[in-house]
Amino acid sequence: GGDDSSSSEEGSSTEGGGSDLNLLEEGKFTTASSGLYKPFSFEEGGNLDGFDIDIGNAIAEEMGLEPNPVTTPFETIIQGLNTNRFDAIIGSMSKTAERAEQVSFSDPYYYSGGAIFVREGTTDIQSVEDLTDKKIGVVGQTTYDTVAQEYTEDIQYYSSDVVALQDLAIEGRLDAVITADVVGFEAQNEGLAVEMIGDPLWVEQPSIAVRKDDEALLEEINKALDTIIENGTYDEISQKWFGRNLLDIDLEGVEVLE
Amino acid sequence: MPEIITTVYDVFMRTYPGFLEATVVTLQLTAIGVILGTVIGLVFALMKISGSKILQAIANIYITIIRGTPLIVQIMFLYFGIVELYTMSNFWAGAIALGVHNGAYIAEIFRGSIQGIDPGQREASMSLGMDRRQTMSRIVFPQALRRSIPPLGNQFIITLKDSSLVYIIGVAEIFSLGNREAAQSYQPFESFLVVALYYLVLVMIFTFLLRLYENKLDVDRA
Amino acid sequence: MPEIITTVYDVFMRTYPGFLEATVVTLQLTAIGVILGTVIGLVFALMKISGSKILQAIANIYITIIRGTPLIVQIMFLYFGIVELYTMSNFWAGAIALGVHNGAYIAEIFRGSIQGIDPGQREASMSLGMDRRQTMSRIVFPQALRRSIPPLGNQFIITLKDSSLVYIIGVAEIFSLGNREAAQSYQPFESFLVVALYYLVLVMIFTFLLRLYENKLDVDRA
Amino acid sequence: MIIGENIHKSFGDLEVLKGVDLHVKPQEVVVLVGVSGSGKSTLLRCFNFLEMINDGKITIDGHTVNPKKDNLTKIRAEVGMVFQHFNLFPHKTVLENVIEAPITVKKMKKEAAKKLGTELLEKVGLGDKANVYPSKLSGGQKQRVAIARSLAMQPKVMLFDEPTSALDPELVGEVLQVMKQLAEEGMTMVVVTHEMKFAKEVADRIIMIDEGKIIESADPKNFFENPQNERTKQFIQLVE
Amino acid sequence: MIIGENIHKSFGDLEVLKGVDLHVKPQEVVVLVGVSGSGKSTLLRCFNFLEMINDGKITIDGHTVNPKKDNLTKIRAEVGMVFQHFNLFPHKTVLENVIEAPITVKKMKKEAAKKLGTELLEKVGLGDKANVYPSKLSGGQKQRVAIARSLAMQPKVMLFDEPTSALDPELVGEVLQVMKQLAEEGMTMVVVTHEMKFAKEVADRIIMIDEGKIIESADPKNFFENPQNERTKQFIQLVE
Ligand SMILES: Nc1ncnc2c1ncn2[C@@H]1O[C@H](COP(=O)(O)OP(=O)(O)OP(=O)(O)O)[C@@H](O)[C@H]1O
Ligand SMILES: Nc1ncnc2c1ncn2[C@@H]1O[C@H](COP(=O)(O)OP(=O)(O)OP(=O)(O)O)[C@@H](O)[C@H]1O
Ligand SMILES: [Mg+2]
Ligand SMILES: [Mg+2]
Repeated sequence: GGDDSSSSEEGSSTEGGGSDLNLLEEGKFTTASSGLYKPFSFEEGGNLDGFDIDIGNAIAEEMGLEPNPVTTPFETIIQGLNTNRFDAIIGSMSKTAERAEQVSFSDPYYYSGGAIFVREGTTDIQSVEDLTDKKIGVVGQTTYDTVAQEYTEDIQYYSSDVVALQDLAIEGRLDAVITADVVGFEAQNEGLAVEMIGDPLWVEQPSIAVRKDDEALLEEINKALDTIIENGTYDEISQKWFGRNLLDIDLEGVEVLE
Repeated sequence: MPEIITTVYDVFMRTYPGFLEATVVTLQLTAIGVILGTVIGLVFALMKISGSKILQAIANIYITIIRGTPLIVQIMFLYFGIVELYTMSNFWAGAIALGVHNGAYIAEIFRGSIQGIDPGQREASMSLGMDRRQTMSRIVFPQALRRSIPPLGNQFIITLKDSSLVYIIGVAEIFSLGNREAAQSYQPFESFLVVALYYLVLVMIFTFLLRLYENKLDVDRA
Repeated sequence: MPEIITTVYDVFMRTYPGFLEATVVTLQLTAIGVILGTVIGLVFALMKISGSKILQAIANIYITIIRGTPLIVQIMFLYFGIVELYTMSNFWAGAIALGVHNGAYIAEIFRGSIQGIDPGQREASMSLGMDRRQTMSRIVFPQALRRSIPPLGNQFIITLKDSSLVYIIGVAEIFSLGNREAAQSYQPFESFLVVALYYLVLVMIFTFLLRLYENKLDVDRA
Repeated sequence: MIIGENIHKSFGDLEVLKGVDLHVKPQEVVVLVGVSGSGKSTLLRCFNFLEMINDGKITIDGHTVNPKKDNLTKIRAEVGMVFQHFNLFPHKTVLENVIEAPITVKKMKKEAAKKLGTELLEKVGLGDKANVYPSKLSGGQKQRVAIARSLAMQPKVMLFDEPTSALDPELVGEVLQVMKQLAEEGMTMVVVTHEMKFAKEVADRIIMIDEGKIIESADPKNFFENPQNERTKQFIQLVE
Repeated sequence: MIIGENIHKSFGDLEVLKGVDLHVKPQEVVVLVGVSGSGKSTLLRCFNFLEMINDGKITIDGHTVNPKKDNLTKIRAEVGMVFQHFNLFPHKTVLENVIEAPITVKKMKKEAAKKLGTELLEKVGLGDKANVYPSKLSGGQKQRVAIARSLAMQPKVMLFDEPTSALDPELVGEVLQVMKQLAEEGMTMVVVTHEMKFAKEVADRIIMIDEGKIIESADPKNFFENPQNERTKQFIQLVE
């Protein structure tokens, strides 16, 4: 039985091994994203990749855990978390007051602007007010969904912002899509004929979400996040995907969505 | 046209490692769904022919509910609805949903096969002095089982296609992968064509095997 | 348990205005899907019994592809895949996908009904001097059509459930609404129960109407 | 009236008729007998062009039929056929069954057809069943309607393929009675039947088919009392 | 040997047997006749307890059966039954058909059962078909296997329900031959049949059932030459 005891000792001696963190699988940090949100999370030939995934990996490593990113539709991602399907959401979910009633959020791990996109050459939408009664495409249960509902009843729902943008590029389907500026820019890079209207309307704070009672885990995550921001890992990842540091933004004078 | 063939080929070549893994998941879901469904179906079929009014009523309610609601609703209900009772992984929730769903259809397959056996078989058996149990186990069941295999094979093929719906709870099967592929590559036409091809080939393979088996049965009996 | 009933009732009362609208959409999708499917099915059934090898081959390819791939893939392909050929709204893409899908199944219903007519009917008709066309239009078709109505009714019920899949392209039918309701109210159990109830009631109503019609047929013929 | 010469018919590799010669004279009643699978039905079906012969020729009322050139539809209308399983049209009433072909094929006026149909139904003893659907009839009644339906096209010859085999024994008589009456009125008839009593009473000639060939052809008396062929003898023993 | 007294049997509102009394003596051969629907099959099925009678009593070999208390399975095994449509077990070979019941019901050793089965198959002239599946047999052969299968349980009485009605006419003889042989060996038999020649030759008594009642019971000579009941006279005319 000597083997057994030595191996279990090894497990618990690992730094932050997570046995007190109420993890789904011992030693593994299981995190969810939609996988349909390029460039933050997407799958290529069966491999999950993107900014969110890299951040998750870095944080897991920092906590001494094996990263285990999974995907689940965004509409049901909070239900998934609260029904113990994974340990945390690292899926570009912005912190809002409403969501904060269901889950606990970490410090933001990037800032992004909520923006209106239209098909290239569209003239009748110049500002957010022009969205009134227009046909808007959004992903259900996003912050963009909430905004869209303020302006119109004619909303078409998608599981993926990227797909909504693809649909926007097709003549005759949608008038506008509300999504994150970076996601729209990525689509533009891919050759989609869409463009952003004006500046981002507001700034959101995508954060890592955990179950309300997982306070120890949240603390560990915040610690790990601080560490990777300080030691340059974060910057490396952000540069890799966007050529800039997403946290590097002047919050002076812009609306921050809560 | 040839350009499309090239791009489809490119997408196929680029994605096949992932798709092969997803195919394994699809086949696992299908197999578990059918096996579980067969067990459930057998139980409910026996309840339906049991003669007990209560058991019959239970079986009828089960079958009515399952056949009266879409599979996708059943999947969601099982995965998100009943978590307070029991929490399962998305793969198992999907497989069990497929099994529970199939159970109702397979119950009807078994019931149909059993009731489809010429009543003369039962009468001949009884008139020879065999009791109900012997008649069932030695005369009716063996014939009914044989008769059930083609529709069960068919149900397997239906399940293969139905398994695409568990993408909604995030199981990485063929359709779910194709969906992501379509979103990230900005090539929906090619991606869904590749997805369709995977299913078509799988369905054709199993249809072929089923035919082979049916022919063998025919030959055995001729 | 009583608590659950209360919360389900609450969710039902809170959501029914939206769900009634969604039910109309579901029924529209279903009706268009079946009508379109019937037209397509009739054409392909005629092709299959036409005797022309080419027409038969075309019909077989169509039927094999549609029956060999999941409906959800067909919906995605039609909506996102072929936009370069033709762009349609999500409602029409969904309805047409259902129609195209049904077409293959309904073609088999018609073909089965026609081939199920006792060859003796054709022979009696021919022996009286009627030509092929007269035999088809006056003797075989009227009987085949009548025989097709129960399986067509069944197909209607299948389509009612299948229409839940167009939620994936954002059509606001019952399931799609229920899905959003579940997510935003954080009451998945109650929401999906309500969704299941809507479908169950619809299916039971149409099953009842179908039975009524079948009984009427039986009485007419007895 | 109807002449078959050297009729050959195969289904795939199976040669069912191996050179049959059969001359049926006007007003003659010929009964065909033979064991199951000997080709009796096939022969009748060839005479009605429901099957196409592979070799030989068929002459109806002096006209040798060329299946490639002739309008078979018209020729079929001249040859009535009554089937073992009646094959009434279930979606039409008894009268509609009878008048269907006169109206669609002969373009007879509906009124005239109805008059003819009613007369024929009375002839077979079913005047009161005109507006009933076939499912309401007994087997014997169904077969009598089928005979009336066939007669409505005023055929030159009538073919009967085991018209009483599907009937309960007590219903056989009523159908044979109608057939007997037809024979007495001078209808040319070819009848496949196992009713030996009918054959003895009504047939002008009985023909035995065996493995696709005619092996015996004689008037009833000679057929039963003095069969030439060994197989005929066996057959008579079996069915008597 | 088998005695039915005042047998009543209804299906729902339809009273099919309205007080039938039938005493079959050991080694007696009784032929039952009657028009379709008169209740012949139902009577046989009551004797075999495939249907439960509503009133009256049935005595088999001196024992009056009480369906509530007796082991019906055992009683059924004592009464052999041969059906119109043979009802052979298609998933078993001819020999397996014959030895199934001796092995499962009588717990006979497989070797002994095989020996018995082979003997019985030889008796009905099918010794060479032991290992063939029923689908390979002609109708007449199937019915002979069914008889052998029934005999394998060594029943005290055998019931035949139109055993030759589903057969092509040339196959009827071989089955009747086997039945005749059984009768000669002294088997007690109740036979529903339309084969009047068989009835005349083999029956000790012919019984006419009409609308659920016995209306005539006589030896063949008297039955045919001197029927008492008007309905019997009609029936004889129809089937003769
Ligand atoms: N359409 C067909 N295709 C293939 N074989 C056929 C076809 N019709 C008949 N046969 C075969 O031809 C042979 C003769 O059949 P036919 O029906 O003429 O016999 P029959 O003398 O009428 O017999 P029965 O008394 O059973 O009606 C049989 O072996 C039968 O299986
Ligand atoms: N299981 C049943 N349920 C209801 N009615 C039945 C049942 N079995 C028989 N009958 C009815 O009982 C009557 C007598 O039937 P039975 O089969 O005994 O007649 P039969 O004399 O054998 O006639 P056949 O010569 O047609 O075989 C018929 O009217 C039949 O419809
Ligand atoms: Mg024939
Ligand atoms: Mg009977």
